[in-house]
Amino acid sequence: MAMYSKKVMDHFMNPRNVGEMENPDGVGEVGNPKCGDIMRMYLKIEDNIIQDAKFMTFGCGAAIASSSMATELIKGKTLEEAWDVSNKAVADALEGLPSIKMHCSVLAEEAIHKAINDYRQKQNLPLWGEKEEEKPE
Amino acid sequence: MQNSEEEQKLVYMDHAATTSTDPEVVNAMVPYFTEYFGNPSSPYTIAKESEEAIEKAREKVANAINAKTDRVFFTSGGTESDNWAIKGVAFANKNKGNHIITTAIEHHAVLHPCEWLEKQGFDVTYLPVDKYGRVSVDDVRDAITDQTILITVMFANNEIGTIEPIEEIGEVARENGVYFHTDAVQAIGQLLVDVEDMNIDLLSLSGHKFYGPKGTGALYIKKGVKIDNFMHGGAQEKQRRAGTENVPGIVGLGEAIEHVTSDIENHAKRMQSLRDRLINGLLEIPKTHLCGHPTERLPNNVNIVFEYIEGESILLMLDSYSIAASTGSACTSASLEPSHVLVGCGLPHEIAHGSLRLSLGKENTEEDVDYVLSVVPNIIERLRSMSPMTIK
Amino acid sequence: MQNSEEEQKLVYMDHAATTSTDPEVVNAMVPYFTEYFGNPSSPYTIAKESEEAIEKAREKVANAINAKTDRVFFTSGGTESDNWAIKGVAFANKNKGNHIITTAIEHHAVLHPCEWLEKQGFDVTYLPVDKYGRVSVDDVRDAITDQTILITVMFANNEIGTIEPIEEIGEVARENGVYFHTDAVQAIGQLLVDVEDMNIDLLSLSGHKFYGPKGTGALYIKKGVKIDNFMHGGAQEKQRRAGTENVPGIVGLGEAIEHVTSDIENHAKRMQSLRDRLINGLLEIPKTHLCGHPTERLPNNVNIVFEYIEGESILLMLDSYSIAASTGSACTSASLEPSHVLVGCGLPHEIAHGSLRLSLGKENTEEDVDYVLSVVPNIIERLRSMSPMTIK
Ligand SMILES: Cc1ncc(COP(=O)(O)O)c(C=O)c1O
Ligand SMILES: Cc1ncc(COP(=O)(O)O)c(C=O)c1O
Ligand code: FES
Ligand code: FES
Repeated sequence: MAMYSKKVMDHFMNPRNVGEMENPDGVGEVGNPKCGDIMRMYLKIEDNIIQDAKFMTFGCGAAIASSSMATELIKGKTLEEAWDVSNKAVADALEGLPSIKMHCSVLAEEAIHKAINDYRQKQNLPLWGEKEEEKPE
Repeated sequence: MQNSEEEQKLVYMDHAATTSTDPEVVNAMVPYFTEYFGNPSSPYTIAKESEEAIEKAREKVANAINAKTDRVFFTSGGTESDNWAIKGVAFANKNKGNHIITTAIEHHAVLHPCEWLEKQGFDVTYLPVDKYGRVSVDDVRDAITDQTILITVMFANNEIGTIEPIEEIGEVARENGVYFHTDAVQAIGQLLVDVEDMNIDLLSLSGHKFYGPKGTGALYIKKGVKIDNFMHGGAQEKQRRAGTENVPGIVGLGEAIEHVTSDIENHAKRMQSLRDRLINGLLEIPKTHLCGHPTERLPNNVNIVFEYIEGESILLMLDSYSIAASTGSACTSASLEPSHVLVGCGLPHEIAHGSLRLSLGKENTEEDVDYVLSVVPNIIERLRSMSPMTIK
Repeated sequence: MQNSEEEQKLVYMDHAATTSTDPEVVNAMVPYFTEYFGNPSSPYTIAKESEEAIEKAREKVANAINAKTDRVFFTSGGTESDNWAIKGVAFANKNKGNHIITTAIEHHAVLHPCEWLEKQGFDVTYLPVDKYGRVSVDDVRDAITDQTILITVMFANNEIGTIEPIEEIGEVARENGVYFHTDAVQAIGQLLVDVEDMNIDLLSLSGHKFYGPKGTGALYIKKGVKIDNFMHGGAQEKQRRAGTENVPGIVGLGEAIEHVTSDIENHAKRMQSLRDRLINGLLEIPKTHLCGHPTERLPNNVNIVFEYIEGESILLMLDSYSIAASTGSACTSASLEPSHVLVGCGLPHEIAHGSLRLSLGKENTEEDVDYVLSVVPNIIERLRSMSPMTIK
C-alpha cells in the first residue's frame, strides 16, 4: 500500500480551500476514469487572475491532498500560469506521491483546466486545448 | 482532531487482514530456530526433535477440523493451499473433465488460479451470489456437468463475512462425485469446521489469521482425492509437498490453532456481541448500509458502506485516531477496481467506494467498540462535507 | 563407544541440509511477530513498519547478488523459487518453444518440476556430468534447439559440492536468446554470486541454508523476463507473488544474507582450510574416495565414499558420537534409490551406498574436524568388519 509524505497527510487532514463557492466564475468537474472518483473545482476570477479557488472531492487521500494543494498553487496566478500547473507540479509540491497515486494528481490538473475553460466559455473566449503545443504562450 | 497518536493506544480492528502472533506462540517457536534446528528429514538426534514437533502440530491442526492426522499437509499459507488444491485437482483430473465451479466472490487466491487455468484450457463457472453474498445451492447443482471435476466455494467471505452453505454444497458435490474444496481461511477460529460432517474433500487454512505466524498454512486432503503436487521437489510431507519444512512456523501454527479452537463457542459469542454493538451504532449514521448477511455472518465481521465518500480517506482518518481497519474501495486496490465482492453483491461502484470493514479479534473490548463509535460519525461528516456528491 | 551423548557437545556438520538460525537473526525477527505485525498491504501506521522492513530486506538480498532491488521477489524457500522459475518460464513461453535444458544432478526441486512439465507436453534434456559432477558448456550449447526456452543449471551441487561453469553457461544462454536460471541455494554465503557478471536471468536462494529462517527464500527475475506467476492470488510483491508476506521471515532472510555475505572471502578461506584438513584426514582410510571436484567445489563441502559399507549405518554411529552428517545412501532416501547425483557422476550403486557428506559451517572449528577424524576411522573399521564384502 502506498505511503504518503507528511505534506500529503497535512493537506489531507487539514485541507485548504475546501467547500462550495457562491457564484463561481468557472467550475470544472472531472471524474477519474481509473477508480471512479470525482473532483469539482471552483474559481473566482478577476482581471485574468485567480482570486479564489475551492474544491469538493470524492476520493482517496491523494485526491483530497492534490485538490487542496492545487487550489493553493493556482490562487493569485494568471489563468495562463494556472493552466501550466501540471499534475507533476502538484505532486512535487506535495513532496511526492506514490506512483500508483499519480493519477489522482492528474485529476487536479484536469479540474483546473476544465474550470478555466468553463470560465472562458462563459466569457465567449476560445477554449484552450489539452495538448502541450496548443497551450497559450 | 483532539486525539494524538501518543495518547490513544492502537485499536486494531483488521483481524481479517492479519493478526499479531500470540506471545505464547512465539515462545513455542523460538527453540526451533536455534536449538532444535535440525532438518526433519535427517536421521540424527537433533533432527528427531524437529520431526516430532511437526507431527504434534499436524495432530493439532487435524483435531481443529476433525480430520485424520495424516491428511493434513503443511504449506506456506492460505494462498499456497488454494493454489495447490485447485491446480493440483485440475491437472490430476484433466482426463476426467475440465470444468471447475466457483463463485464470483472468492478470494483472489482462488479466483486467480482459476483464471490461470482457463488459459490452460480449463472451463470455469463463476456463480453469482445474492445481495447478501450467499451462493445458491441449486445454482451449484445446476452448474454441474459431466465435465465437472471440482467445486470450490469459500467457507466464509473475508470482506463481508457471509457464511456460505458449505454442508449443503458438500452434499451436492458428494452426490455428483465431484471434489469439493473450501477456502476456510476466515472460518478457522470463528466457526465450527468439520471436514467429515460437511463432506469437505479439500480445505485451506492460513496461520496468521488466528494469531499464528505469517507464511504458514495447511491443506487438508481427504484420503483418495486425486491431486497433483504443486510444490515439486524433495520427499517432505510424504512426498506431497516439497521444501524443507518451516519447523518453527509449523510449531506456531499448531499452537495457534489449538488455542483458537479450544473455546470457540464462547469466543464467538463474545465477538458477536461486540460486532452487533458496532453494527447497530454505525447504522445510526444516515445513508449507511450493512454489507453481507445480517445473521449468517462471521461473528467478528462488520462491513458498512457510507454513501458519498471514499474508503481510503476513512482509513487514513481512522489511523490518525489509532484505529486500524480496511476497505473495499478501488483507491486502495492495486488494480484500482472496487472490491469484486461488493460489486458481486450488486453494489454500484460509487457505493462500494465507501466501504469500511472492521474485523474484531480477541483483544478487542467494549471500550474499543465505543471508542470507534465515538470517532466514526465525525469522520464521516467531515468527509461528506468535502464531497461533491450532495446528500439529499 | 567411549563417548556418551552427555559428554560431547554436538558437532554439526550438515550445514548443506540446514543451519540453525542466528540468534541475532531471531532477535531481528521477533518484533515483527508481536509488535509490527500489520499486513504490509494495509494503509495504516503499524502496517508501514512491515512494509518498510520488507523493502529493507529486499535491498539486502539484492546487494548480496548484485541485483536491482526491485527484481528480488520473496518466496517460501528454495523449492518454491525453483518451481516458480521453471514452471513460470515454461508456461509463459510455451508459444515460443517447449524445450528445457537441465542437468542430471540438479536438486529434486528442479528435476521434479521438469518431470511434471514433461507430463504437460514439454521436452526436457537432462545433460550428463563428468565424474566430478561438472556439466560441459559445449554440451549445453549443443543441446539448444529453436524450441529451447530455458536452461537451468545449479550454481553448486548440494551433495558433492561441485561448482558448475555458471558464467560460461550464462554466456551461451545469452548468445542464443534463451533464459538462464540457476539454483544458487548452496552457493549463497560460500561463493561470490553476481547476476550481472554471470548473465543470470533467474536465481533461486533459500534462507535456512545460511543461518536464516526456514520457509523463506527469494527468486531473482531479471527485468524483461517473461514468466507466469506461480502463486496466484493477492497483489503482493508487485502482483508477482501472492500471499500475505511472511514479514518476520523476510526480515530474518535479509539479516542473514547480509551477515553471511559481508565477509565471504575470509569465511570461505576458513571453511576451505577445515574442509581440506577433513578431506585429507579421511582419505587416509583405505578404499575411500572423494566425490565431486577436487578444487571446483564449495569451500564447506566434504563428500567421501567408503567402499563396502552403507551410509545410514555411518550416520547412526556418528550420531552416537554427537556428530551430525548426511549420506547419499539409498537406505536414507524415501525412494530407496541411491543419490542421483552420485550415480550421475558414474559411481556404481554399491559404492554410492557408502557415501558420507560433511558440510561445514561457521561454528565449526579445527577441534571439531580433529574430533571427527578421530572417530570416523573406528566407525568405518567396525562397519567393515560386519560387511560380507571382503576387502582385498
Ligand atoms: C478467504 C481468504 N483466502 C485466502 C487468503 C490468503 O491467505 P494468505 O494471505 O495467508 O496466503 C486470505 C487472506 O489473505 C483470505 O482471507
Ligand atoms: C541445491 C538446492 N536446491 C533447492 C533446495 C530446496 O530448498 P528448500 O528446501 O529450502 O525449499 C535445496 C535444499 O534443500 C538445495 O540444496
Ligand atoms: S482518487 Fe482513487 S486512487 Fe486517488
Ligand atoms: S538396508 Fe535397510 S534400507 Fe537399505
